[in-house]
Parts: sequence; C-alpha cells; structure tokens
Amino acid sequence: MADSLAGLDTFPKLLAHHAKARGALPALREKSLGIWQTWSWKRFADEARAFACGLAAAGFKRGDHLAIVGDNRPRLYAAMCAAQCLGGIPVPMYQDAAAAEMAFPIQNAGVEFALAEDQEQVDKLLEILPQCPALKRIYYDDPRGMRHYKQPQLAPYDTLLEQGRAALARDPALLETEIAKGSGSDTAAMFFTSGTTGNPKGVVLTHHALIDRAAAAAELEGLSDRDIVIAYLPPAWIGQNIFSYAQSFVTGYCICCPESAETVMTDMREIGPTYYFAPPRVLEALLTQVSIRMEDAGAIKRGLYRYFMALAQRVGGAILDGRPVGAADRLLYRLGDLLVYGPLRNVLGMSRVRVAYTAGEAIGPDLFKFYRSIGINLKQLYGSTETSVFVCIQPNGQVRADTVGPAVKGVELKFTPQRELLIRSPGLFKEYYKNPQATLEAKDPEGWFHTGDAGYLDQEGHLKIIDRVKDVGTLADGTLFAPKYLENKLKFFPYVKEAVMFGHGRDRVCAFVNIDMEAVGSWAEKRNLPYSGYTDLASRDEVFELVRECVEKVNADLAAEPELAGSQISRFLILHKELDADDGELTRTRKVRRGAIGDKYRELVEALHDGRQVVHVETQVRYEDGRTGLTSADLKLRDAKIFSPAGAKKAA
Amino acid sequence: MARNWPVVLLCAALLVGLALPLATGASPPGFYVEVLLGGLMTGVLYSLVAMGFALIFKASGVFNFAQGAMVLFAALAVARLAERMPLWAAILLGIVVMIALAFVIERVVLRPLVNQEGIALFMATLGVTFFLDGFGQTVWGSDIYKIDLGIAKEPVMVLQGLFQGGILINKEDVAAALVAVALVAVLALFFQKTATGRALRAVADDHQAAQSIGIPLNRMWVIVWSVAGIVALVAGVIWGSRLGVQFSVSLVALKALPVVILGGLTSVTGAIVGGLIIGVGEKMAEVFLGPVLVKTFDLAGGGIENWFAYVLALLFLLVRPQGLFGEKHIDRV
Amino acid sequence: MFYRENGQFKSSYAADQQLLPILQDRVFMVALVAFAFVVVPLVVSDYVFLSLLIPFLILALAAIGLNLVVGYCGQISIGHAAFMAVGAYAAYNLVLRIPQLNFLIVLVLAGLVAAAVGMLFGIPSLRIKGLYLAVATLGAQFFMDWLFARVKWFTNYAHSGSVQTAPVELFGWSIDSPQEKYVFLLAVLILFTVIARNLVRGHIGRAWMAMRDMDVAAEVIGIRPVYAKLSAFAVSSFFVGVAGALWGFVHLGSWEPAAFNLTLSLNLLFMIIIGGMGSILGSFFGAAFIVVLPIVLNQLPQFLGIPMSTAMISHLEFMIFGALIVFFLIVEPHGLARLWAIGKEKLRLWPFPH
Amino acid sequence: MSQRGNPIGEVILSVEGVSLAFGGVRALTDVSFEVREHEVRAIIGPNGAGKSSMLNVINGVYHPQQGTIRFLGQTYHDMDPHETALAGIARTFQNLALFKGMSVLENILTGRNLRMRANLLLQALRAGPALREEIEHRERVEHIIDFLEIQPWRKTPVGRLPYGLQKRVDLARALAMEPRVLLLDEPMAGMNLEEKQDMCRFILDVNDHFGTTIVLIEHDMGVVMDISDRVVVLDYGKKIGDGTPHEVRASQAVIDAYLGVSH
Repeated sequence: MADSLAGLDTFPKLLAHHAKARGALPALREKSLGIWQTWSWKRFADEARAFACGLAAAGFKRGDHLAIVGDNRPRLYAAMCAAQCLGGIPVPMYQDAAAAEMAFPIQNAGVEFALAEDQEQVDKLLEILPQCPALKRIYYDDPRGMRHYKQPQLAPYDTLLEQGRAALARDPALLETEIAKGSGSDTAAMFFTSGTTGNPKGVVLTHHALIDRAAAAAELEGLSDRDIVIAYLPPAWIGQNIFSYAQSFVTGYCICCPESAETVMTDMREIGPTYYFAPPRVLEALLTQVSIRMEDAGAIKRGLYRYFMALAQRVGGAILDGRPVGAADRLLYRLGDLLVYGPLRNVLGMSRVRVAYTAGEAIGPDLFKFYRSIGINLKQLYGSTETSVFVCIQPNGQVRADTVGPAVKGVELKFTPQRELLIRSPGLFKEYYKNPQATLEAKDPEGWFHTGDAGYLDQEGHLKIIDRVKDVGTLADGTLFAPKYLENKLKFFPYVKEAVMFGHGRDRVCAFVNIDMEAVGSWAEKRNLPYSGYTDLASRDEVFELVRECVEKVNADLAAEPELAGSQISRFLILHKELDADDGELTRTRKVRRGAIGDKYRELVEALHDGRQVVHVETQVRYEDGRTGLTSADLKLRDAKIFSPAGAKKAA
Repeated sequence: MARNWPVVLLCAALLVGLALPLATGASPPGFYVEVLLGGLMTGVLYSLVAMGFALIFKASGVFNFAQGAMVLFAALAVARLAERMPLWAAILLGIVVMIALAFVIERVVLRPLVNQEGIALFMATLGVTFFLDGFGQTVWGSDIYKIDLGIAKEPVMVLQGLFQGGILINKEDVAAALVAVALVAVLALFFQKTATGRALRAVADDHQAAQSIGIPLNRMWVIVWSVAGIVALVAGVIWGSRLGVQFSVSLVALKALPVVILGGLTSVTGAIVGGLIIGVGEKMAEVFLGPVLVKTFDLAGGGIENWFAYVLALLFLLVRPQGLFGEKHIDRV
Repeated sequence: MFYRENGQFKSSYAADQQLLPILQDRVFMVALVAFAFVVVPLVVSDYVFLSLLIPFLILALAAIGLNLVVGYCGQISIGHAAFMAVGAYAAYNLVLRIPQLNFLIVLVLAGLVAAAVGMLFGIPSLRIKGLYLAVATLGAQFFMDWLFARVKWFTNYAHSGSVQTAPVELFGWSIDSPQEKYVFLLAVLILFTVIARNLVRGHIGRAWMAMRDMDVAAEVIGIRPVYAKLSAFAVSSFFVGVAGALWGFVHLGSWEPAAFNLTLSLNLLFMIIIGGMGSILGSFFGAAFIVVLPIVLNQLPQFLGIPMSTAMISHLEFMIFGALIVFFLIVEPHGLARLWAIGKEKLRLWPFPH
Repeated sequence: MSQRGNPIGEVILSVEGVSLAFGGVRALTDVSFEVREHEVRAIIGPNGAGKSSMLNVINGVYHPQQGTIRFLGQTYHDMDPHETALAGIARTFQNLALFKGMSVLENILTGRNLRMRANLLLQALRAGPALREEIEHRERVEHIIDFLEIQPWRKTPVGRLPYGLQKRVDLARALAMEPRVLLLDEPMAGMNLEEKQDMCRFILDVNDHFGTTIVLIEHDMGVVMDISDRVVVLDYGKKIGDGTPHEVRASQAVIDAYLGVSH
C-alpha cells in the first residue's frame, strides 16, 4: 500500500484514485468464454461512471437504494459503485433467496431500482412486483432468454450503460460534482442480515466505517495491489463483500470471479489467490474431499501422505509460526513440502495464499490445524455485518485454534457481567434501516455495540467466544449449559454434519444429530453396509454406534473442563432428515435454529429427556420445487457414557 | 448398369492386352500358351493364399496381413520337419502346427481385441507378421531349404500336334495345380455341406445374429484360422518345392492382398478368379510387356511382376471399390 | 508432483492455445532443448551419435510424418518408406543436376516431390476406406522399389545401382562430423515438430482427426474428404520425403534402393504403434525405441554371458517387435505417449490418484 | 409456441417427390413436404418408416433415385454432405457421431472448419492470419459453449462425458456451423426426463435466439407435440400425414399407423 488515501473518504473517490494511480493494473477478472476476461482499474472506473450516468438519467437520486441481485460479476460490482457515485445505496441481495424472501428487503429499503444478473433473478423480482409497487426499474445483465419479456419496468444493463455513456459525453462534470458531494459519513451500502427470528434487518454502513476497517486489516496484513482474491461467496454477505469490494478499493488488489458455482475449484486452481477467505464449512468440505480422494490412492501414496501429515501435525504449525524446530524435522518438512504439502496446496488452489481467514462460526481444531500444518497461513478473525467485519484478527505468529485473536487497531472491547461482548469501533454500523428499536437494543447511547456473544479475553488478550449469550443456559441443577459450544465440539467430527443440543432447565443434556452423508456414506461402503438413502443410513445401528463414539469423545473432553464438565451429553438421536434452510431449520448461512427445531420436534426432545427408546415421527418437508410432503420413521434414541470430571467426584 | 462402364472398359482393355502378343504375332502360339499356363499355375497358388485371406476376413473381419508370414512359416516347418521324417508325416505335423498356431492367435490376439476397429486388428496382424517371421526363422532356421515332393521336375512336351514345337509343361506344376484345385473343391464342399461350414457362413453374414443363435464365435475363429493355416501350408509347400523355402516367399504371398481386392474382400469365388487373373496378368506382363518397357525406357531389367498385381488391383479399386464379387457397402448414419 | 499451476491463468485465447500452456512444461522443454544442443554434443561419443542419435532424429521425423496420415487422419499406409525413397532420390538428383542449390532448398523441393507422389498414391483413399488403402500403399512400396532399381536415370546410370553423396554443405558449413550432423538434424527436427504440432492443432488437423474418428459426420459438418485426406497424404509425404533425403545424405551417405524397402515401412508403422498413434510425442518414443532395442539386444546377451548369433538377435528383434505391437494394441492402444500422458496427469494431480 | 422471436417465413426447404431404394428395398416412396423459415418441423412415424433416410437424403448422405430437394430456391440433385453443409444445412446424429479423439472444444471447433480459410503454410507456421482466425473462431465457439451451458467440460475428451452431455456437444457442433436449417435426428433418444427437458429448452432457444429452422425426428410424441409447429408423418416410406400437431393427432391414417392397423 504505497499510496496515501488521505481525503479519499468514499468508494467512488477511491475508484477514481486507482484509475489514475494504477489504471492499467487488473481490478477485476471474470472467467468467461473460456478465459479470464480482465477489467483494468480504468475500465472499471469507466464502466461505473457510465452506469452511474445512466442511472442518473433514469432518475436515480441521492439516497435512493439500488437492489443488486446476483452472483459475483464485474458489472454488478460496477453497478454498486455507480450507485455510490450518485450518493445512492447499493443493497446486495442473496441470489439463492426465494422470491418471497426478497420482498421484505425491497419493501423495507423502498427500493425503486434493481439490477438482476439474469432471467432467473428477473423472474423472482417480477414475481414480487405486486408486493413492491415502489420498484419501478429492473435492469438485467445477461440478456439470455429475455427477448420476450415485455414488462415496462425491464431494461438491459447495456442499454442503460449506452445511455449513461451518451449522458457522460454530454456533461462530464455532472458526475464529478455528484462524486465530490459524497462524504465518508454517507451511507455506503446496506446489508440484510438474516436473524434467527423475525424479519431480516438492514444494516446501514457508511463509507467511513467500511473504508476504515478495510484499511486497518489491510495494514495489519500488508496487503497490496499485487494481491489476488477469488470472489465465490454470495456478494450479499458482508463476508464476501468486504473482501471483494471494500478492501479491493482500499488496496487496489484484483478480484477474480469464477465462471460458475460448479467450477469454483478449477477456477481457484488457475487463479491462485494470495488472500483468501473461507467460512469453516467450505474448509471442511475441502478437507473431506481431500480425505476421500486420498482413500482411493495406492498404498505407497497413502503411506507417504500419512507419514508426512503426521510430521506436519507435529511441526508444521510451529514452522509457520516461526517457532524453533529441530534441524532434522525442518529438513523432513522440506521434503514433505516437495512431496505432499506443496502438491496439496496446488490442488487446493492455495499455493500462493499469503493470508487466509476463516470466520462466521467456530472452526474445529483439527480442521484448523490441518491447513496450518501444510503451510497455509490460515487465521481466525471475529466480526459481523454490524462491525464492518474486522474486530479481532489473529496476527501472524499468534494463531490459536480456540481464540479469535486480539482487537484490531481502533477497536475497544468490554464485557457485561453476563459475559456479553461489547464493541466500540470506527467500523460500527450507523443503524438498522427503519428499525430504531432494534438499533437502540443493539447500540447503546455510548456507542457500544451489543454483540449477543458470550466470551472473555484470555491472558494474552485474545478473544474467546463460547456461545450466544441468549443461548447460554443452565441445567435444572444450575450447571452451565452452552449448547453451541457442545454442538460445535460434536460437529468437528467428520461424520457429524449438524448437532442440536437441548438441556436448558432440564436435568441432562440431549442431542439431535445429522450425519454427514458423504463421510458416513463412504464409511458404510467400506464396510459393505447397504443403504438406500439418508433416512435409511441414519437408522442403522452401526451408524448409531459410530455417532455414540463421537459423543463419548466429546464427553471425555468436556470432563476436562471444570465449568462444562457437568453438561455432558447423556442421550442422543440421529434425525431422520437433513436439517434444511427451506424447512426453516437452518438460517440461510446454515446456522441451526435451535428454537425452531425444538418446537418442530418437541416430541423428540421430550422422548430424549424422558428416556424412551423408540419414537415414531411424521414431519412435513418442503421439496425444492415448493411442494410439500410427509416423511415418517421410527427413530431410535440412544444413551452415551458420561465421564466423571477430571479429578472430581460427581457421577452422572 | 450404366455406371458399370468403367469396369467393362477396364476388362476389355485387359482382354485386348492379353490378346495383343498373339494378335501382333509377337509371340508364337505355343510359347504364348506356355506363358498362359505358367501364369495360371501361379494364379492357382495366389488363389489358394487369397482364399485363406478371404475366409478370415469374412468370418472375423480381420484384414490379415500375416497371411504371407503364415505361408512362409508353414513352408519352413514342413521343409525342416521333412528332413527328419517322411514328407507326408512332415505335412501332417505341419498341419498340427498350423492348427496350434490358430489356437494361439485366437487366444492371444483376437480374443482380447474383439470388438476393436478393423484398423487395430489389422495392426495386430502386422504384429503377428513380425512375430511369425522372427519366430519361424528362430525355430526352423533362416537358410534356403528345399521341399522335395517326389515328383519329377523334368518338363514334358505336350500337344506337339497342336502347336509348333509343342508346349513344355512341368509335371510338378501339373500335380500342384491338381492339388490346389482339389483343395478348393474340398473347401467348397466343407462350406456347403458340413454344419461347421454353414455356421461359418452364418458368422460371416452377421456376427451378432450368429452369436444369438448360439454359434460360438471363438471356436469359429479358431476353425477359420486353422483352415487358413492349412491353405497357407499347401501353398507354402508347393511354392517351396518350386522356388525353395526362403524369406522372399512371404513377400510373394503378399500378392494375396491385391488378389482379394480385385476379387472382392469377402468373396471366396472372387479370391479364386482374382488369383487367376493376376497370375496370368502379371506373367503376361512380365514376359511380353517387360521387354518392351526395358527397351523403350532403357531399364536395368524387367521385374514388373513385382508391382503389376498392385497396379491392376488399384485400377480396379478406382472403378469398382467393392471388387469384382464383393458386396457394396452402405453407410448407416 | 512438480506442477504448481496456481496463478497460471489465461487471460487471452492466444495464451490458452499456446503450444505448452503450463509453465513447468515450458521450463522443462527449454531445458531439454538446451541440453540437447549444448550438453549432448560435448559429452557423447561418435559411436552414440552414429548408431543412436542420428538415426533416431531422422526416424523420429519420418515417424511424425507417418503419424500425420495414419495416427491423425486414420488412413493406413504400409508403404511410407517409398516416399522416403522418393525424397532421397529427388534430393540426389537435385544435388547432382543443380549443384549450386542450397541444401535447405533441396530438402524442401525433395519434400515437395515426395508430397506430390504421396498425393498420387493417396488418391485411392478417396474411393476406398481404411484397409483397402493398405494395398494401395503397399503397391506404392513395390512400385517405387522397382522404379529406383530399374530406371537408370534416377541413379545416374550407376553400375551397382547404388548412389553416393558428398557431405552436405550449408552456407559454407560442411556438415561432416557426427556432432555437426547431429546439431543440424536436431534443428531440422525441432522445426518440423513445431510445424507438425501447429498443423494438428489448427483447423486442418481437426479436419484430419474428424475424418479419422467419424468420416460421415466429418463430411456432414462440411469437411471436404478430398481435401482432408489428400492434404494429410501430402503433408505426411513431405515430412517423410525430407526424412528420406536426410537419411540418404546425412545418415547413409551412399545407398541402394533396398535401403527404403518394405521392412523400413513396417518399422515406421511399428514406431507409431508403440509410440502412440495420433501423438507427435509418441513418434519420438517410437523412434527412440526402435533405435535402442537392437542395441540393447546386441549388448544384453553379451553382458549376461549368453552367446547369441547376430541372426538370432535379429530374429529375436522381430519377435519382440511383433509381441510388443500386439501387447500395446491390447493393453494401451495409444502407445507410450498415452503412458506418458497418464504419468503427467498423475503428477499434476499428485498426491491424489484422480 | 406462444413466444417466438422470428415469425414463420417463406418456404426455405422443400422435398419434392423423393423416392429412395436400397437394392430392391424401398425406403422412401414419392415423399414431398415443405419446411418454412424459422419453423420447428417434426418428422414422425413408426420404426422403419424412413425418417432417418429422409434426413440423410436432405443433407446429401443418400442420393434419391427420384425427386429433388429445393433449398433456398435452388434445386439440388446428388449433392454431397459437405456441399449441403456449405449451403447451410447442419445436422445432429441419432447415434452419437462425435469425434471421440478430441476434446469438447475441438469437436465444436470442427463445426467452424467450413468457415476457416488459412492455408496450410500459414497454419504450419501459425502465422498471423492463421492464429487470428483460430482465436476468432474460438471466441464464436465459446459463445455456443456458453449458450448450451457446457463450460465446465470444454477441455474434457468427449468420450468421458455422460450421454446427455454428448448429445449437447453434438448440437453445439452443428450450431457452430451457423446453419440456416438444422436437422436433428432423435435429439432426445436415450435421455432421462431432466435431460429431455433441457434439450427441449435448448432446441427452442436455438430456434428463438438464432432463428434457425429446425427439422427434427423424434419418438417421444409428447415432445413432438409440445415443440413443433408442423409435423410430417411417414409410414413405410410414404407420407401419410402433414399438418399442425393438432391436425395430425386427429388424422385417422396416423392413428391407424401408430396402432398398427393393417393396410
């Protein structure tokens, strides 16, 4: 980051700066038509300005919202900046959301203008048009299949761009004035967060908040315009947007958009990002793939892999952290790097990764260690939409599996007596849009943001998060019960996909388990265990045994933690269906909605707690095409062994 | 039939060419008939080898480049075996060897390559050629060997009354021709009258249909390759007795290829007729056309029989790709 | 294992379609060529040049040529040595009759003559399919053998029928020593390899492969069979003709028609079957194999202390060739080149099996 | 056919009194029909009705003993397939006829061959014009790859693709020729329901987006009735019906042929 960003307090100003300072360098790449089509910063700026002029000509005014529905596409990013040029507010929306889910944000933000990626998104917008009378213009990027749409609201992106170009040529100064009018305290963007209950909330973030946080993190990691990022998560999620928009505008690095969701792995291998962000579930899926593919390898390769992975487990982390390691091990690790780690990183597309983050949920220590041990500098960070992401980051050399690092420059942390984490930071959101009550609840008059997370700072000043404050409960006997903590511990086993704990106010802890179809499926195939599908597999006694072992290992771990030893899992069942966001059991970001599940499967919870061995269930499921149906099954319930706390006397 | 005029033209030209030496008086009639008979004699041998070739192609779809190598191999076997035992025993043993060879080829080469394209099978027979050439010479030796059929080699003068100076005929040649004709007759009977023969024809007509009515393809292949091997043996023995058994026999036997092209790949009749046409044609060309060419172009000797068969076959290919007796192929899309 | 492909992305079609799209391959190739040009001439003995490297380079060129028509266009030819002969005798007569002609031009002209003759014998391929062509090309073999043995003009009325050539001279550089011959041939081979690769990945190459894979479909999408097949014969014969001229002038120095007989044709076929049909790289493998095997066969029995006559060795060679052809057709119809490709793919995916 | 980008136009292709026989077997007897520009025309009939023969006559693989084909106002007799291709007729195949030694991309590129001009020498050296041409056509092909959604497989050898995708590549190769008329020989044979739906969508998209006239043979009557404008019915090599799907369905002769009533 050679250039000073003083005075560049909005994204459009930053874009203009890059167009001048590094106009020829790549700003965006997109795999399209078989090659990486490249936009230089100059091209990016030209596109954004032209589109802005087009929008202005169409009547888009300061303070208007532009809904942007689609995947990571250069033109959608250009449109984001175009809206900001005019003092408007881009509202990125999840491209995989159902039409009904899109209605609320559009009504809430009073969206008049929308940009959709393609026919699929246009169809959804048209579907909710009756509920959103304010929506008057819908532009679309990809004209495929759009020939016969006659709705007056519709127009192609290209047409608007052409109009914008013409307008820009007529009056170049107009846009400059509009950009100059913008200031850091203006709203830059609005992100809707899917709460576990109720309607989503529109988080309003200012240019200053986003730029300040992006810059702080960039400074910490020494990011420059030579870095490369692959944008593969929904751009409506701040966890993608901060990396593929805000930080790129701050540092001038290049964003790469994959060809399609199916080709992300291939495209990532080609691009070789240097700066990478992935939520734990993505990393987990990758590791599962690695393990499964390795199982098919010949004996020699498997032996080699096992040997060097064991070595990496032992010394890999230390070498990455720069801690002292014996010369022999160091040499062996070098060899391993040539034979295993290097090729592995190459296949994963991570050969060139300098900094990788994971966040969003807790990451399993084994998973975390795996990536670090093969030489990928994976680190944890803590943040949320309301904080413009960067609150805590693990600095190089201070990486731990169970904490999320110390506060980033500019951030203040403190805790309530209930252990709730409070944050004050330049990156904090302005408000929840048109929701003063929620804003008041979340942000107190002194400017502290109430995260709702329970945790503490350890001796080194690193933040450790246990659970959501509201979820932390007590068993009937008053023992501390942190369900999420337990769930995560159980989910760290590859065979367990989801776990839901129930125990608040009860006398013991019981669990719902979703098995991981891929991992358990291949486990079953190895044992010649026939099965017809998920439900069948999930009802096998052998699988119950497998899960019981996992549960008991968790219990053994818990027994070692004085505060949590009392909340070991005494009974569990394997759910007959996979938890699904479409059925309201998970959030869109795939977090379990414990309350909803508890209500929906009340009978199962009761059965677990009252000691029944079998229970019959019938549930309604919603298929992908929107139809609903019933599934029914006899569920088995099982006990798990409880361990006595380390050196303690209390037996279960 | 209007489209057949090039064929008619070509045949007419051949006939004219055939008649020319006699008509122009370039050759005395007696000598002419001698040459003609000599050509027919060679032609019979070509026919024999070509029959083996056509059999294999018909029954297994394999374009067997190794046919020449099989002739050499069989001839070598008989020649060397005959050094230690009576000729008839050597020939019998030779037949056993050729049948064994058919078994091995079916098992090692054909069966693993079943359902492959023709070109792959052809290349495989190229491999068999290499192997047989090397193997034959390793086992049987690589010198020139003689096969003595026990028939006097001295020529006999016949038809002195008809032609001036009579016609010289080699007794051995006559015997050989008779043997060949007998073999052709036996084979024809075999195909027409025996159950195996009929099964073979069924296989040739439609592999899948034959298989579906329970004809064991693998066994059919062994039989057909055995028959081809026996035919090769007879040809090899006759050739060996006339020219001696040496490597060049396998090259001469390659002429079975133009013969079947001329006659039509899938036709046994075609193989016989083609063999005779080529045998007579090249002999005539060598004897009557050769000197003319040598004189006109100042060549260092004749030897046009080395390529005449191929050129003739090529000409036929251009005007009638399926050969004289072959079936026209229709592309299905 | 050695591949690190992250960051090797292509932002233009030109980059995506380049000869060696992977950086590591380019590095390896540059190193290999540098090694062949610089290190080999310094360390290798004359014997190795004369009995191994020089024949290898020329045979590789011929095998590439044959591969173009057989491996890429699917038109079988078992008479390609005839076109080598045409090239050799054309070059001989050009040098003899127009001594001032630059040898490079002689090579090109010899190639063109061979191409013309090749096209002539390729004409039957328009009427007939696949295997019939074997007979036509076999005819070419015997006809050419006869032609050069009998028509005295071609051999300049030499009594023995064999012809002699002087060492090749190029811009005043007399290519005489084994090293010089090697370097010259290597340069020619590299040039022709690049040309062959360019052709097969251009539209003409796709037309050839289309004819090979499914000729009816090829014609239906607008590929002219006449053009595709005859161009394959012409280009192939051009390559082989140049190889023939080099074989005569640089390798043999003096030769008679038997130098280009059916055995050589079959050996060329053997090379592309073993090396890999439809693969330029395979042509190299095949040529290397056929050059090295006899030498190994000659040395090995001695080394093991098993006495073996030369005749025996040559018979053994035939048997091994034959067995290998059948073996490869059954086990790996795409030859050594496919094994190489599989190995490379494994290295790229290492440590994963697939 | 509620939505259509290009209104049905003039007659572009007409088959006039075509009779075809192999040896003594009559495959087609005096068949005549017309195809109008931009329409989707189906040829249906029981097995062995001569449907494939009809396509083969139209694109020159077979030459009819009697009758003519008129295409774009010109009468052609004895035209070879590569000539019909040049004239603007493309086709796909019932049994896959992809070039199995090539990748998806190369297969589709062969469809551009008839538009590529660089001579041998330029190609050998990959000199300027040849390289430019390669790149230009690659880009055209990439648009087709995009259109038919086969991006993830562009460099895969075609033999490794599942059947349904190979069919799509076949279609892509034909499209790459930018034909005026596209003949589809049972484009949905052997496909599962989802693949059929995809293929239907692609066929209609092609017709709509490129304005390509489509003549297709199909067994699946549901598909034929859904996507075609007019239908020709063949039985034993004779035309027994011609009209809109609705008309054809009501025709007694057609019903008889399909129910196997004796003639």
